[in-house]
Amino acid sequence: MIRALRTCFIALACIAFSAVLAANIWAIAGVPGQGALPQLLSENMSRSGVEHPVTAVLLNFRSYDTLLEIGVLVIAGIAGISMSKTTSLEDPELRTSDPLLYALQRWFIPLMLVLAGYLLWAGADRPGGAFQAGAVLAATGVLMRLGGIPMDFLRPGLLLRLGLMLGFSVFLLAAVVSVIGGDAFLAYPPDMAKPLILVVESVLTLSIAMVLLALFVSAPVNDAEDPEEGDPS
Amino acid sequence: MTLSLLYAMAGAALCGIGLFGLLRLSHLLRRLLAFNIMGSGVFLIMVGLPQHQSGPDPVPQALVLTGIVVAIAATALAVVLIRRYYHQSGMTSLEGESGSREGGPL
Amino acid sequence: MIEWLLDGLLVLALLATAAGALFSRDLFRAVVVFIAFGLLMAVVWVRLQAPDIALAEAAIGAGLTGVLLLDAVRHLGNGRQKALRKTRDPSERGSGQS
Amino acid sequence: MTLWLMAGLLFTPLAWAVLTLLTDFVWGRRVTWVGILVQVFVSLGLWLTIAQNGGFYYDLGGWGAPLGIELRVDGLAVTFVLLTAAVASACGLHAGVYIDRHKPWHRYFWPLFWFLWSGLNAVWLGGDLFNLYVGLELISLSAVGLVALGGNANALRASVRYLLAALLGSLAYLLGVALIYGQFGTLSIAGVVAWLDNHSAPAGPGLALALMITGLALKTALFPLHRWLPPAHGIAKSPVSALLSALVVKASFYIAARLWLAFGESLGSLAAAQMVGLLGGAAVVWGSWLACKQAQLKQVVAYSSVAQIGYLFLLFPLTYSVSESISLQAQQGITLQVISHALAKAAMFLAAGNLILSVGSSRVDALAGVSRFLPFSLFSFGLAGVSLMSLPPSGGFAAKWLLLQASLGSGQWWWALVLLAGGLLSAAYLFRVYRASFAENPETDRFFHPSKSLEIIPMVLALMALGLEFVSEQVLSVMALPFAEEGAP
Repeated sequence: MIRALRTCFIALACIAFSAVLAANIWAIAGVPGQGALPQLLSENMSRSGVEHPVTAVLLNFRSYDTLLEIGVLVIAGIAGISMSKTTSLEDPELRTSDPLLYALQRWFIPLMLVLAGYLLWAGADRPGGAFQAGAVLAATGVLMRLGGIPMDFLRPGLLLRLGLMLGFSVFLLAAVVSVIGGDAFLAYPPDMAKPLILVVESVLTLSIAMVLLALFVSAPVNDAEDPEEGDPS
Repeated sequence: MTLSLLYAMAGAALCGIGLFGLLRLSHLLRRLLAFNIMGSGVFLIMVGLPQHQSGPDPVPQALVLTGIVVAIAATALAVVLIRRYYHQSGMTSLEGESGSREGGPL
Repeated sequence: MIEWLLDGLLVLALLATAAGALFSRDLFRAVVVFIAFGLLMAVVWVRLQAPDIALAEAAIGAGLTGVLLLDAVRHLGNGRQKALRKTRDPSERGSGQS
Repeated sequence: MTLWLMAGLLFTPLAWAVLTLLTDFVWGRRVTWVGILVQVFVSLGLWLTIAQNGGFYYDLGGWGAPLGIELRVDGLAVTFVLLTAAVASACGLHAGVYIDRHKPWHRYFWPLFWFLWSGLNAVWLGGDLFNLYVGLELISLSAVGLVALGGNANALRASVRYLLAALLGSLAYLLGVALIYGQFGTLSIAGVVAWLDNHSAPAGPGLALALMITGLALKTALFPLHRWLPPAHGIAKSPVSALLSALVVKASFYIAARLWLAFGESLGSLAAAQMVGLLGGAAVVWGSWLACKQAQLKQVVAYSSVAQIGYLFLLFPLTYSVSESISLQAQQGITLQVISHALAKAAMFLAAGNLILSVGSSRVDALAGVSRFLPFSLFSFGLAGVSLMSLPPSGGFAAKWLLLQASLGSGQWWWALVLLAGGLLSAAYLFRVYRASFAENPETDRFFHPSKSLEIIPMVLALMALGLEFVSEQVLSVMALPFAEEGAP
């Protein structure tokens, strides 16, 4: 009874929350836009080194966001592999010998690799880019993994950690290069912007795929654990 | 009323649904779903509201891309934690804790 | 007019799948509905002229999150099955419980 | 020079996160020592530079505010950068000895530690609403990772709960950011302030501000949204608890305070300000009361954090529609409270960790008889307690004194009662710990003396918390420095 009442109360509160939010959106939408930002963006596009505005925002204008965001992804990856304490991340349970899956693999994996490459390449002037390509690459990895293709590079050894860090470190180096020239952090020299962004995007693709894949396969766990502090065990 | 505004309103509704799920559900995976749904609602508002006023705007689109990646990172980490938690305690919710009645996240 | 109708339907489907993902009794089905929600979101992003987000949502939101969660559901089992699993296979969780 | 310092400040923690991921625990520790040295040097250099020349805006990537991201490098920000350098290096040095090097998963402590540090710096300096969101997530995820590191079921439960609370808080904040962007078309805090100065109050009510502050209050564990904090802070390893209590909760509070001081006057309301203050007062009383009833030593310290966080939220009523000088007094009091609590609480958690290590149990009553062994850590614990109880001379006392003056000066005498009650209650729960340790228990014979380096670190922090009173003038004068280039870009 109390539980039902509580549910009712929370439901009412959430409906009220939605209503207030919607009213607020309506009120804000009634005021003509203040933003000069899209215009400012298109004026500066020529200096960004890429043609696609979203990529320009992500990897040039607001690249600090993206740098930290890759940091968040790497943190999740680190925390994920710290949970799985086996020497190998292989989980025999995952291997399936489904003929359908096998057929899927034969046709899909090459297709998905091509798709990932295309998305990465397209990012400069069309929709697409490192994240989408990385996600597709990771999905390919998951598919391969479900099919039981051995993936030794996913052992939590040095190689995996290098892979996790590769994209992030290259991005970080690209960010700090400009400082040596006496410029601000993350300021690409204008004539170098395009190649730098391209390099950063390609390694990011690999790293994003690696992190997501590591998180996917690190979920199986074993029982090793720390005792709590002060626990005599 | 434009298309963008319609979707921003849908985002407000999704926020409410997601919030309810986060507060009321107990199964951890369901709460994770609720978090993702609420996140989608926020992203819809983030893009829909400015686009209602001044047409397609790449800045919030880029922000939402960042937000999606942060959300998948958080979700994946949460799944790893939840699985390990289940592995060690056999439980899929935070409730049933001795000495603490409330299962809410707060 | 017909366009508005389609968008309205899309919004309704979005809300319905969101509610379905949260309140469906079976956890496996909930995750499947959530993947459908992700795909609908991708369509919404296309409607909002944000193809980048649409691609990311389809690949990350629906694809990877979906696989991740499906895998987790397979391991955790449904809330209802938990007790059954526990009695049937006590060795599975090893010493973690003691 | 400033350029190099800034780049060093942003680059070092991220680079060291990369380096330490590639090494094992012992090498990671050595690498970390070098990194701590660099980071302390850079933070100190930046602080001195700002103290001489005043603050400035730093355009990342060379792009100005509305288009790019700007960092707001002012006296307050660099003071917190310096505080972070002090507390984090203490925790890092302590952790290097305290944490068991033989467990293979402990090597991941170092990269998470460095990512946490970089996130903190990003938040102190952030001037862009969305960038602050990413910084917050950086902090939350690494903090959750640190809590869960190698944990058992209870630690995992605490960390899952912490993660869910942190994610909900971030979403609420992000929702507020979305509304702000829709309304003002910019993400820069300075840009929004400039807009508000030139226009009358906007049509939409302060829902955006309310959402952001609610989300941040959840992440700061303001009563009644505090329930996730004690399990997480209580169960983490002591150096991690120290980091979480001293710095991580302050990061979200810092953003809330910055937002309130920037937008509060035009978007806030008297009722909201009093309401937040009331919750803060309730947190002081309720947190202290629960701290008195905890059986576990670290839970006492964790609930004491809930109480001490309550004081911070008195900033909201004490700066809303009061005279300039009183508002400044309140801001200074809160700043001192943040600094002194960070130092004292870090000292206390580290000392508590040492005590637990010594007696081999985490219960308060297990401390019975340890005073016979004259543990150095008990002394550090006591000194840190002096600051928490806000007895003179300590940073805590200086902070409460300023707050008392501000509350009486603005005619809001009821906050003075909260300050008094909080001081008495904190004395109650701290004396409970002392009494337990001075209780006679002839059976206690097992006592392990931790290594000297473990014992000295909390002592240094506790002395810093006490000494804050004597340098508070200098600290506050740097904090109040005007910008070298006035006005928003």
